[in-house]
Amino acid sequence: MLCCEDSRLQVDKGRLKLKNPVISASGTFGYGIELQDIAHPEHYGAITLKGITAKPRAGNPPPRIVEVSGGIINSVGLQNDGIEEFVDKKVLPIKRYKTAIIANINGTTADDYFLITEKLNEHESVDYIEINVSCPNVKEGGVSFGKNPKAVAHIVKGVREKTNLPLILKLTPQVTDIGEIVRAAEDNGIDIISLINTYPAIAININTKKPVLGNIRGGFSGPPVKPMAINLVWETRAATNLPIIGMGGISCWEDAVEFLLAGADAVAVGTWHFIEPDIATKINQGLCNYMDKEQFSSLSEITGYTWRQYND
Amino acid sequence: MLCCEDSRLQVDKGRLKLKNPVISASGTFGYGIELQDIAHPEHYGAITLKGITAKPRAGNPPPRIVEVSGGIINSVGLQNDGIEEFVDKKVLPIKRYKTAIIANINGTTADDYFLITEKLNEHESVDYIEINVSCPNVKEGGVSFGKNPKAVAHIVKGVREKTNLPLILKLTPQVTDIGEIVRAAEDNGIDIISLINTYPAIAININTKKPVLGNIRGGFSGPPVKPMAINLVWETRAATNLPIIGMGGISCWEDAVEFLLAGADAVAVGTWHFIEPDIATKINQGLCNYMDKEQFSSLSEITGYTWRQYND
Amino acid sequence: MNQTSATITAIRDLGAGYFHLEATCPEIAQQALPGHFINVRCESVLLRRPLAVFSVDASTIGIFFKACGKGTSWLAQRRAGEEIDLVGPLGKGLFEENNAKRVILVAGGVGLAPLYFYLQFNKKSPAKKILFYGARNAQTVFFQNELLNLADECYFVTEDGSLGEKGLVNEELRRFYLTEGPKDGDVVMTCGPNAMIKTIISFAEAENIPCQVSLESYMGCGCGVCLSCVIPAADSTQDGESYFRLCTEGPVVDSRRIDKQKFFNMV
Amino acid sequence: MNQTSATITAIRDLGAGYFHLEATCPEIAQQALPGHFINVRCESVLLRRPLAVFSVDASTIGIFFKACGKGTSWLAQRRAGEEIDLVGPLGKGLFEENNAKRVILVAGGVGLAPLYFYLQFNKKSPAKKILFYGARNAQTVFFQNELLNLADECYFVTEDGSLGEKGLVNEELRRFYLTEGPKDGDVVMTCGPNAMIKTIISFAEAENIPCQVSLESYMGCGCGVCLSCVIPAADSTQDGESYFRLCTEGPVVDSRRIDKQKFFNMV
Ligand SMILES: Cc1cc2nc3c(=O)[nH]c(=O)nc-3n(C[C@H](O)[C@H](O)[C@H](O)COP(=O)(O)OP(=O)(O)OC[C@H]3O[C@@H](n4cnc5c(N)ncnc54)[C@H](O)[C@@H]3O)c2cc1C
Ligand SMILES: Cc1cc2nc3c(=O)[nH]c(=O)nc-3n(C[C@H](O)[C@H](O)[C@H](O)COP(=O)(O)OP(=O)(O)OC[C@H]3O[C@@H](n4cnc5c(N)ncnc54)[C@H](O)[C@@H]3O)c2cc1C
Ligand SMILES: Cc1cc2nc3c(=O)[nH]c(=O)nc-3n(C[C@H](O)[C@H](O)[C@H](O)COP(=O)(O)O)c2cc1C
Ligand SMILES: Cc1cc2nc3c(=O)[nH]c(=O)nc-3n(C[C@H](O)[C@H](O)[C@H](O)COP(=O)(O)O)c2cc1C
Ligand code: FES
Ligand code: FES
Repeated sequence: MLCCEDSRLQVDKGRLKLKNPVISASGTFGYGIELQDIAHPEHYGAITLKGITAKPRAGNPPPRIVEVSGGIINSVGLQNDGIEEFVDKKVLPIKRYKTAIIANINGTTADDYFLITEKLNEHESVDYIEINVSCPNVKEGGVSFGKNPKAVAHIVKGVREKTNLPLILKLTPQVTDIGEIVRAAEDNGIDIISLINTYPAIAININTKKPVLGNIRGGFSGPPVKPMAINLVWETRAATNLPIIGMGGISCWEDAVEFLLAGADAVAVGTWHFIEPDIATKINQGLCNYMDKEQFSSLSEITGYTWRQYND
Repeated sequence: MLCCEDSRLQVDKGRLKLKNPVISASGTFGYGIELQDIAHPEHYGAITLKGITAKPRAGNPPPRIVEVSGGIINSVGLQNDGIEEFVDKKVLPIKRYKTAIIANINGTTADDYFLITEKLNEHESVDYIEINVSCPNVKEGGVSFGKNPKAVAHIVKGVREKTNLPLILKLTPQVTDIGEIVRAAEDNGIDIISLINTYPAIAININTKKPVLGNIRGGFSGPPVKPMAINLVWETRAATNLPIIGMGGISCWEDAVEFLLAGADAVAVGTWHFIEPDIATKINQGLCNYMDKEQFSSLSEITGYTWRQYND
Repeated sequence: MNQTSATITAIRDLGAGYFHLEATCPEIAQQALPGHFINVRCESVLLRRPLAVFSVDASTIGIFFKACGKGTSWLAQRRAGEEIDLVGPLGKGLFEENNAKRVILVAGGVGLAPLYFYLQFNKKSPAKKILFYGARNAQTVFFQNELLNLADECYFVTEDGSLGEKGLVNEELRRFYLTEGPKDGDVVMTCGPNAMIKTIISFAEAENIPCQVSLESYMGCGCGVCLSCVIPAADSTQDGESYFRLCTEGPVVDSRRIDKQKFFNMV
Repeated sequence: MNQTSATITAIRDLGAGYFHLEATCPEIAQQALPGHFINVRCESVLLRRPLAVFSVDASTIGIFFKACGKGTSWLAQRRAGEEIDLVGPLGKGLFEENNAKRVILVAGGVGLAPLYFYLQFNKKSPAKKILFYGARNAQTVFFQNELLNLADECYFVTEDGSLGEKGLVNEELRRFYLTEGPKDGDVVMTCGPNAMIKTIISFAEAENIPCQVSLESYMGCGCGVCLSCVIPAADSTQDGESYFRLCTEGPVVDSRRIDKQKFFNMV
């Protein structure tokens, strides 16, 4: 039996129900099927699809990626074909596989989020909706919503009214007080919290004296962000009992365990897909071995294990 | 002639006047004289002394440092002997050297800052006062002040009333809108902005299932934070015309140039002192060569060179 | 698409910072077509580095690369017997010849890699193959004997004139067409520094010769999931911009597909 | 204190993951005293790694280390002729003997390093030197001949009994004192795993024998400027806590200076 089907790996917390805790982070695994030769969608507890917007978006001018200090900065800018044919063209292909599907929705206005949700709700094709209010790569909306508790409250409330699907809120790390954002979302009916999105960052080429990225600014991700992400998961755990999807810099099963111990109920892998496409299987395998070694009989025992020692 | 005395390296912007732009970041170079055999204080434009508080502080329980994902997390917690004998014991020894001296002041209450400033002002022994409202490693005060514009306004105003010395405000990167903090400080008489302090971070040992640091949380610094620091300098430059001291992850002269191009008037080196104690000379040398190669006749031409192409 | 750990069977230092490496990976060798590339994990850096397939036989593939930075320098230090982690074959893997009668291949520096594979792969094809290969000097014109035997005609061009004509490869191409004149069924295929590609494209388009060009861009995944590697497209969309993924829709594309102005400003 | 690029003159794999390395650095060699350490830059990691000075001659210093992680494993792969970047000598560099008549040295594993240097450095001193050296098995009791000739008495102890007494070094020490009894002018000097150090300290303090112990902690700068390496101190201050820097006030300290309870809970 594949380890990713091991029943001890099941996640069942509030409205987050997954066969295993490893999720593909939005924007780093396309629409789930592209890499099936080397990274099969069914190895994941859930697949988060690339972010969508109401209208098609061309995205930002290249270069869109640069490698810096052990991580990467990207400025893709939500290139996508829009919600119109999203379900037929992007959701149905992945639907054939035994894994949960998360749509990652984005807007330049609150109404965009409501409109996209309506469409997704009609088709009942996805299993979760992840409200992305933390994209640093778009001029209007995006992270500016995620930094403002009132905007978060308004968007979550509106989306909630349009659907009964489990709702995930994706948080930006670039805030003064993450608890304030989490509470605003929880008060308005969010079901699950995911964090972190990327950190706003800039790289300048000292020879051309120009920013490396076509968009000047981008989002920083990869191994270097992990210790900051762990801290934010820790703080989020203190602010809510909702299920938490932890991500940021995960590159091996040990990193996944660290997120779980800090309070995450599941984890997502992003950037590392580019280095080890088959990372999901490796993490699930590592988790099983860890549970054997440390005598944990279920994943939920690992979740928050360390956090509780200092907070209960 | 030593390159660090090269007149092209002089900084003369507002109240920031240095013989060269390389500063030792507080807490990473002790009281300036300890390493003189291998890193001479006179190679720096200024030396920032370890943070002081009104009363002596023992600091946080060890372990206080851990190496993670290419950087370090520290939780020293402002261990120091307090302001009482600070001038005699810590300032006078370094005063013999030809370099500017920056006192880094900290408080658990606003009054602490005022009291320390009074004492420093009596002696007129330091050249600059850096108000640290961004230490993530103390229970009261510290970064909680730095995250709150009102607290910043109150502290800066009070310190300003106590002294005529040039005042530096040291910012935390963990805020929603850095411009808001900068404006609060500028409206109340700050002279110079320095950033960034460390990012709150946690590392957990998955075998012991305990946080690695005795204080649980610490501050993340070193090469990985550079692209985020560059972005915050860029944003700070947009918020003010005050002189900016840029820091965060600088490990070579190229990094220093990147900070200058983004808008910094001077730079500070922290963590990298532990790896290359003689980094200051190397940066000054590199800057001179860069100015030759790129035909810059003064440092101020480099400052904001890239930023201006997109903001004027 | 495969991810595999391939054993290096040979690595040759060709001088001037250029290297030729061969590794055993049957899965990739059997699927690779001219224009395909592989994504190589280099332990000194984070992201994999894309390198064109230079040659294949039954079970091994060859790459031809220049050590220009941290990743390729690490690769250059590998030794026979060591393993390298590869993903491939990647890309569209196709020079669209639409039954060309005469294939004009124009290579600059390491840009020779995909064109060499084209010549090797299409050795028996009826089309006449004429290679223009530009380099800095005689020392950096590699694989001369192999090329003379793979192509029907070879024109070597060096900047210092130490081998073949002195000058740039595009000048040589122009001279060729002045004397020979264009034939229908001509197709230009080119890969090399952007400055060179730019001149070749404008020449070909001016002469109305179909031009297949192998481009480069910074890549994240190399296999279509991250949208990092895009190139500005000639056809624009509602919001006036349009980009296509080089890793899956390229790296070889018809020159008419590229928004030349945006692309060459960008690089 | 010096920062220098030292040429490795010899590196020996001692087996079981232990290594002995010698490098040329006259500045450090001439200043180093027993208890001093050096801070070694290991390219595989960020922070320098602290290693005790194991031996010196006119122009070279020796270190004795176990490859236990990324940094020391990198160091273990160096070859003679290569350069390593060192800062040193660091630390207080002193076992305070306050005119000891009999020096009882207790080493565990790599903890031998500073004690070996003490023996080498004080070969001619009048005090009698008795070494207790504990290890897992016979294969990991290193430098036996050198030690037998440097110390007046040597007691080797192995966990599996494959050499000397079977058991732990503290038991052997206890046995020694049962038969020989304490003499005034005795000083214990110890370095090794914390579990061992703990037992040695409590024994020595119970017997009122001054105990010099070489400790470890995570270090940032290694030279007093970062306050990362602190150890809980026995004397407490106004706010109930007090710490001292191991890198400058140690790594060798009088056991009475340590807040044992806090320290051994911490590690
Ligand atoms: C599809 C494709 C096929 C390629 N085939 C070959 C080949 O066959 N032989 C060969 O020698 N090179 C080839 N390249 C270029 C090669 O990928 C880059 O030289 C390599 O990634 C540089 O990595 P580095 O770590 O050595 O250099 P870095 O340290 O990353 O950078 C060194 C210099 O190379 C530039 N650079 C880095 N990555 C790229 C990139 N993806 N494209 C263009 N410039 C880059 C950097 O900006 C810098 O100026 C190909 C690139 C692509 C996209
Ligand atoms: C003053 C001093 C003198 C020392 N002398 C010697 C010596 O002579 N020979 C020798 O083999 N070792 C010595 N050590 C220990 C040595 O510094 C560590 O083994 C080394 O830093 C581990 O680095 P690493 O990168 O190989 O391991 P890492 O990958 O950093 O970690 C591997 C394991 O070692 C632990 N570790 C890492 N750093 C330290 C540290 N500073 N202290 C204790 N544990 C650590 C980690 O927690 C982990 O469990 C000394 C330490 C100090 C402080
Ligand atoms: C190339 C790229 C594209 C991304 N696109 C999206 C996106 O469309 N929506 C979103 O919510 N997050 C997006 N992200 C953020 C990731 O989902 C993830 O939150 C972040 O990269 C941190 O995780 P990591 O360090 O494992 O990459 C993107 C990240 C990268 C690197
Ligand atoms: C060990 C250590 C101690 C520090 N102590 C202080 C301090 O006392 N006051 C302060 O303002 N910043 C302190 N800092 C933060 C640094 O001054 C600097 O802002 C931060 O480390 C980012 O720069 P770097 O990446 O170059 O280290 C400390 C940093 C470290 C690593
Ligand atoms: S490199 Fe990721 S889509 Fe092309
Ligand atoms: S390691 Fe920096 S003070 Fe001891």
